[in-house]
Amino acid sequence: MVVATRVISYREALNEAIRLEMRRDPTVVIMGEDIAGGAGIGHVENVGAWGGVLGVTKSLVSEFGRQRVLDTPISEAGFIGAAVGAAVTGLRPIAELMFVDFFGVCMDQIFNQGAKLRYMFGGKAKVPLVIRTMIGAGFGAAGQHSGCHYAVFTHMPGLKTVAPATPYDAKGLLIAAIRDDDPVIFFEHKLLYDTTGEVPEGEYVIPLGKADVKREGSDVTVVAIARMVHVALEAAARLAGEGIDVEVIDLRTLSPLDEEAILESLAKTRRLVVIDEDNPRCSVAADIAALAVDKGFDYLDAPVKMVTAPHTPVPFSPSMEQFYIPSPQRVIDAIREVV
Amino acid sequence: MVVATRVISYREALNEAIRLEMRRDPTVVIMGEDIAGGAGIGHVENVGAWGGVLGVTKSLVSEFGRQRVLDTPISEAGFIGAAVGAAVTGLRPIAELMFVDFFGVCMDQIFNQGAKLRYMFGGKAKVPLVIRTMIGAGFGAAGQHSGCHYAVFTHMPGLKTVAPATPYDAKGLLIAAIRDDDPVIFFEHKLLYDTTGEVPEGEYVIPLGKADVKREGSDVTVVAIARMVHVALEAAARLAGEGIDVEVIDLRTLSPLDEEAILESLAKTRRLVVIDEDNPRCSVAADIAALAVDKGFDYLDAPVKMVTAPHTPVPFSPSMEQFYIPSPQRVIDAIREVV
Amino acid sequence: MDIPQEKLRWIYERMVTIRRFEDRVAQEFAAGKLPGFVHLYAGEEAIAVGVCAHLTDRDYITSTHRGHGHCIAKGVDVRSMMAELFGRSTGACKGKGGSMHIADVDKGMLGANGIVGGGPPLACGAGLMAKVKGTDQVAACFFGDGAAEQGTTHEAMNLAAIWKLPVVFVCENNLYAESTPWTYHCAASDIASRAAAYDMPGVLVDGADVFAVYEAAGEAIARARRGEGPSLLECRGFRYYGHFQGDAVTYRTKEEEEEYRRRDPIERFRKTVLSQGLVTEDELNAIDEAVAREIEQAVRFAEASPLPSPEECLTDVYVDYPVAQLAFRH
Amino acid sequence: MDIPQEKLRWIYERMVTIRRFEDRVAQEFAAGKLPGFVHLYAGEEAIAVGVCAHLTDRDYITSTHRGHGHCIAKGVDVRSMMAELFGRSTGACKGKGGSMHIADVDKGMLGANGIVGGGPPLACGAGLMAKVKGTDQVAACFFGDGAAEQGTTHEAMNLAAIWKLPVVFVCENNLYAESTPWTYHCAASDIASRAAAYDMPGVLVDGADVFAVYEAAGEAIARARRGEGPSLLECRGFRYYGHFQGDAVTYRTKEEEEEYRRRDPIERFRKTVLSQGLVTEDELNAIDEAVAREIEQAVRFAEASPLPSPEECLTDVYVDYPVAQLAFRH
Ligand SMILES: Cc1ncc(C[n+]2csc(CCOP(=O)(O)OP(=O)(O)O)c2C)c(N)n1
Ligand SMILES: Cc1ncc(C[n+]2csc(CCOP(=O)(O)OP(=O)(O)O)c2C)c(N)n1
Ligand SMILES: [Mg+2]
Ligand SMILES: [Mg+2]
Repeated sequence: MVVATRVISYREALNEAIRLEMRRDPTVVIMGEDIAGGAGIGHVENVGAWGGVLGVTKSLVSEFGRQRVLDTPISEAGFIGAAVGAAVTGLRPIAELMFVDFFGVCMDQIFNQGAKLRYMFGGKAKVPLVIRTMIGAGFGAAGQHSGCHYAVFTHMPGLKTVAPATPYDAKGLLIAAIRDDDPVIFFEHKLLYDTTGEVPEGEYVIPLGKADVKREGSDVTVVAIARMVHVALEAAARLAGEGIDVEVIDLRTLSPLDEEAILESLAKTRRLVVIDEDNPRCSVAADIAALAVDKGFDYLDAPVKMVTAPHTPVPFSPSMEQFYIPSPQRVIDAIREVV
Repeated sequence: MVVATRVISYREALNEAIRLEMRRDPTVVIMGEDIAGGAGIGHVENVGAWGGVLGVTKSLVSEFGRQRVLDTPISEAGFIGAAVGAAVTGLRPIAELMFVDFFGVCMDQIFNQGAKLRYMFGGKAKVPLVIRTMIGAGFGAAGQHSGCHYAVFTHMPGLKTVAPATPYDAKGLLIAAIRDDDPVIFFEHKLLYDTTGEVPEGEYVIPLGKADVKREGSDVTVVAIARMVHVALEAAARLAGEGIDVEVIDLRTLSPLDEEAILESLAKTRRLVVIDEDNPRCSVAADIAALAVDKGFDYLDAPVKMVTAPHTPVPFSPSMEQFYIPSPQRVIDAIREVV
Repeated sequence: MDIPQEKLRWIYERMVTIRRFEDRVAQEFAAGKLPGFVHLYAGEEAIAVGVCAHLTDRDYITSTHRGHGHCIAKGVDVRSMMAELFGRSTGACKGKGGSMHIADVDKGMLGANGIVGGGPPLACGAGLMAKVKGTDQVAACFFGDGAAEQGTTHEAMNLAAIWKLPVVFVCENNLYAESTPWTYHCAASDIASRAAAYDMPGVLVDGADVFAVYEAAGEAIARARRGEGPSLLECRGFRYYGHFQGDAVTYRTKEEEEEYRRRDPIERFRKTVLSQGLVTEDELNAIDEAVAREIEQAVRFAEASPLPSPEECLTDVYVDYPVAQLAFRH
Repeated sequence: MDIPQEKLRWIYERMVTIRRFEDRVAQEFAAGKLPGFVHLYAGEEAIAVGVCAHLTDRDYITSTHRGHGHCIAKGVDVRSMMAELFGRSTGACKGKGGSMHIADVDKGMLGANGIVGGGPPLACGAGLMAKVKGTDQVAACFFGDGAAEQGTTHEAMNLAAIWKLPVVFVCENNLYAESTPWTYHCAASDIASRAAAYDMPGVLVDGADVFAVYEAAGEAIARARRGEGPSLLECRGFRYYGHFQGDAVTYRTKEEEEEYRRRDPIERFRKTVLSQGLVTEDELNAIDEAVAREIEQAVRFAEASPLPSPEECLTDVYVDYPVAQLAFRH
């Protein structure tokens, strides 16, 4: 089968995923602050004013109306809890938590209500909910708008966590997340919205829980998440010139974890470096290293290196912020230590 | 110097720590739901009605009065945020988050305000705040009252995290936490309150960031947290009969981490098992395993095993709850796999 | 009062079921047969029953840590409830939830809730579902006076108001949040008038008078069904037991508790219907007996039911997830 | 009006400083010289200045993402502010905070805040400190109309009310939360009357009239200083710029924005004091010039200041922590 593809942005890919699913299933609704924008204002009522703070949900309101594209007050606990309640009773809501850094005002509704509800009810309910949220540093957005924090959600039983690195993955994974019957936290990296790539036109699903080998290699396995996939690829490209052959695995889904893909690659390369833009303690990076030293110990010929953000908040000034974010050079240094 | 000690409970040790510090420093105040109890009710106004849900703060109000022992409404974000604000402006508040499972309603005030404030202000402020909170399963308290979640706080830059296992440590660490100029999250395991031990009468400080070897051994290092220290000790005692000599390290402080103590022990035993009652993904257990495979790789003669709770909420029924909690038997099985 | 006879019997039967259920739970708990802890609803029967009298299985309720009464009023099977409290696999939640999480989505009962203030946003969600689907379903949200100070409660009321959701907020003001009197924790002189902050009707009713609750709830629910948006009821009542079983209740005086007894909702109901000849004493007594039997059977059912197998801990976390990753790391 | 001349000059000087600061920031931002994003306060000067006119350095304020105006009104040095926006090591926060976190605890400015609704609990804490220490310090808490829907705001108002804390809640209702009009996100017909829910005085004032704000804030702050507890002011105003710089502001009409200009707080102040002969035009013009110089110098200072060294990323996290553990894992 020939599938038409074209080059579009990560932002457009996400928009398309939501649009297609809202067309397909009338129970899909989307809510968040200014996701349409201008609610109640005559001249923008049908077209929206913003389409989300970074334009991801642009023009959805003109197709689906205010009944299914819901602007919310600044009440994250209120509306994300409402999304949970709607999910249990028959809708498939997509809620937008504008920046993941705001999770602290609504975490109870996410991890104690949404995530545990099915379990506490003895399996007699399901919560088909997607929470889209923005992660990442590099925007000069400082300490309360630049975190990743996906470790916190990955830690929590009952949630699935997804962090796409490319437009293609973004679309296929978001469609999968919307169709999934469990609550999924979907992390979009703010520096990726403008990146572009080939994306098929229609619907397609990338199954949750499957990592993707973004580059094959034989000397060292680099496991990366979201924007760090591109940092890993750049490091790999640079090292290729020196004859170091790097395999780059894009996790894509953090929970569940594609343990097999990691261990398989490790069996081949016998060396592991993990890149994670999140803070280091109790991180996904640490989690992958732990997997390696537990189930992959016999493969390991060298220490596992974790290239992460430091144990600090995200600083504002670009000079410090660039230092904060794992760089290709730091990945290269880490790889050199183990090969 | 001879220090008078007597056998008291973990609960009493905590009460004593707070009492001594409140006597010593008039800026220490304590607040939380029903930590005195009966606020505004004539016949209990001066004596309190509850002294906290499990009696830890009993009778503090009769010594220090309602001005310094503050019952709060059920507004955790409100009063924990107030504790942060009071800490920045000159008090040393102790706030009680009754169960750690409630963190989702007030996490923003903890991690975005309290923890990051000093950093975002360029180091020109400090937040001498202690948040005491209850952790742990084994009480039949089910899915929203039995978690540990210290991984989430350990992950967060700006916070220190402490989890004592004995009455002696509880008192010395709580005094240290109250005197500390950084925000400290202090985790008390609900099944430990009635445990007893030798505790000196006066003030003493156990420095934050120092682990404690609770049992010396040469064959395998077991790193444990809070109540799991006792589980580790029981496993160690049982294995001693079989000639397996287990070293048990009680982390006591999770952030900062006593990396040296762990690596030193590992250099000796060359084997590591971590016991952690928290959920497994992105856990402190994984974090320790990651430390081992990074900085301790050359010492390791075997895979690192993590004995944790499963990736599930805490079930209610005792049959399942006992299965959920890491048991001495599971620790023994893990140790057997690596020695 | 224009309440049909059948409804009156239903009201009585539900109230007595709650009372007997809770008294029996207190007894079983004291005997050490129940794990964990329980918060009992005895004394507040008129609130849950007066509200749920207007709801069908297609309507939803959200509840609190003190949820047994709401469950029973919403028609959850008491055998499955008792079995849940005993931690048995035949429980409403297969023994996974316990007292604070009993639920039955098919009956429209969206779970007791261990988090104070956890329910109000969920109720908005059920209301939103009804609105998006264009049904006339309604969600009633029970919450305590203590929960009135939780930010989620305010957010939910505002959200329901601006979206005109079919939600009825029912504040069960039983005068205390744990050992803290509501007059301390609440700045307002009543909770009902907080409705004004969200431009919705707010009504204060006697929560020990099922007729008063029935009437006020009837209006609020009808309004919600008509698509006119949310309302707030404050039902002022009391709980007979302590905050949880084991609470020595040192914060209340004997006189205060005696005053509660004088206002007992079940006794008042009996007096009213008997004095007005609406139901006969024989009928009421027959209900009493039937309820007593039902509760007895529920306990027997629970006791005879097996504990869940330990490995059941690992199921029902997700609809779909790799099984190996649910188990222990090790 | 019985405002001393000196205070009048201070008010004008602060308002003009805010306006010029923000206009200049807009310009520098457009020129691509500022990292991140900025939310400008121009148009709302009368609120911050009218409130802070009653405060000393020992009093505290909490602020919002739109915090430059609050900083200036509270006396934070504009050079350190501008340097912070430029991300320089001479900035108020050594370049670590940026626009949304400018702070100066010595001046009683507890930080701009990136979290909507983040400030109100902090203000309660400052008030609690004053109460416990028995001082007459006061905390003023600025928050937007959007923040009025955040649960923390309600929790803080209730807490301040029951503890009788010396806190003044100042809602800056600039009609929009991002692109959402307050008439959509707020169920009430005004925010001031929500004060009733917490049994505190609530006053609605024209936020573009610094005299009105000054008077209402004066009463509320005096009340707080007397130990009589919190108040709520709703100051209805507008912002001239978009939500953040770059916002195309498609949600507002030209007419609406023209109406703002007609109500300009600085122009109105000038007219009033000149027509009443309270301050001379020469004096005002001298202030204008001094401010222009100060802002120019602030920009020069910022531009001449060095960027922080990258490793500065690792300092100021804790008072005391093992340095090696702050760095990267690797
Ligand atoms: C977020 C949260 N904070 C605190 C608690 C502990 N807690 C359980 S019930 C309760 C009192 C609730 O009071 P109220 O809402 O009046 O309900 P009542 O118990 O009187 O029915 C408290 C503080 C909790 N479960 N959740
Ligand atoms: C908890 C949280 N939610 C959402 C945001 C994103 N956000 C920043 S400003 C803003 C609008 C705030 O509106 P308002 O309180 O009226 O203040 P204004 O911008 O009008 O001054 C929003 C939604 C945030 N920073 N924090
Ligand atoms: Mg109550
Ligand atoms: Mg606004």
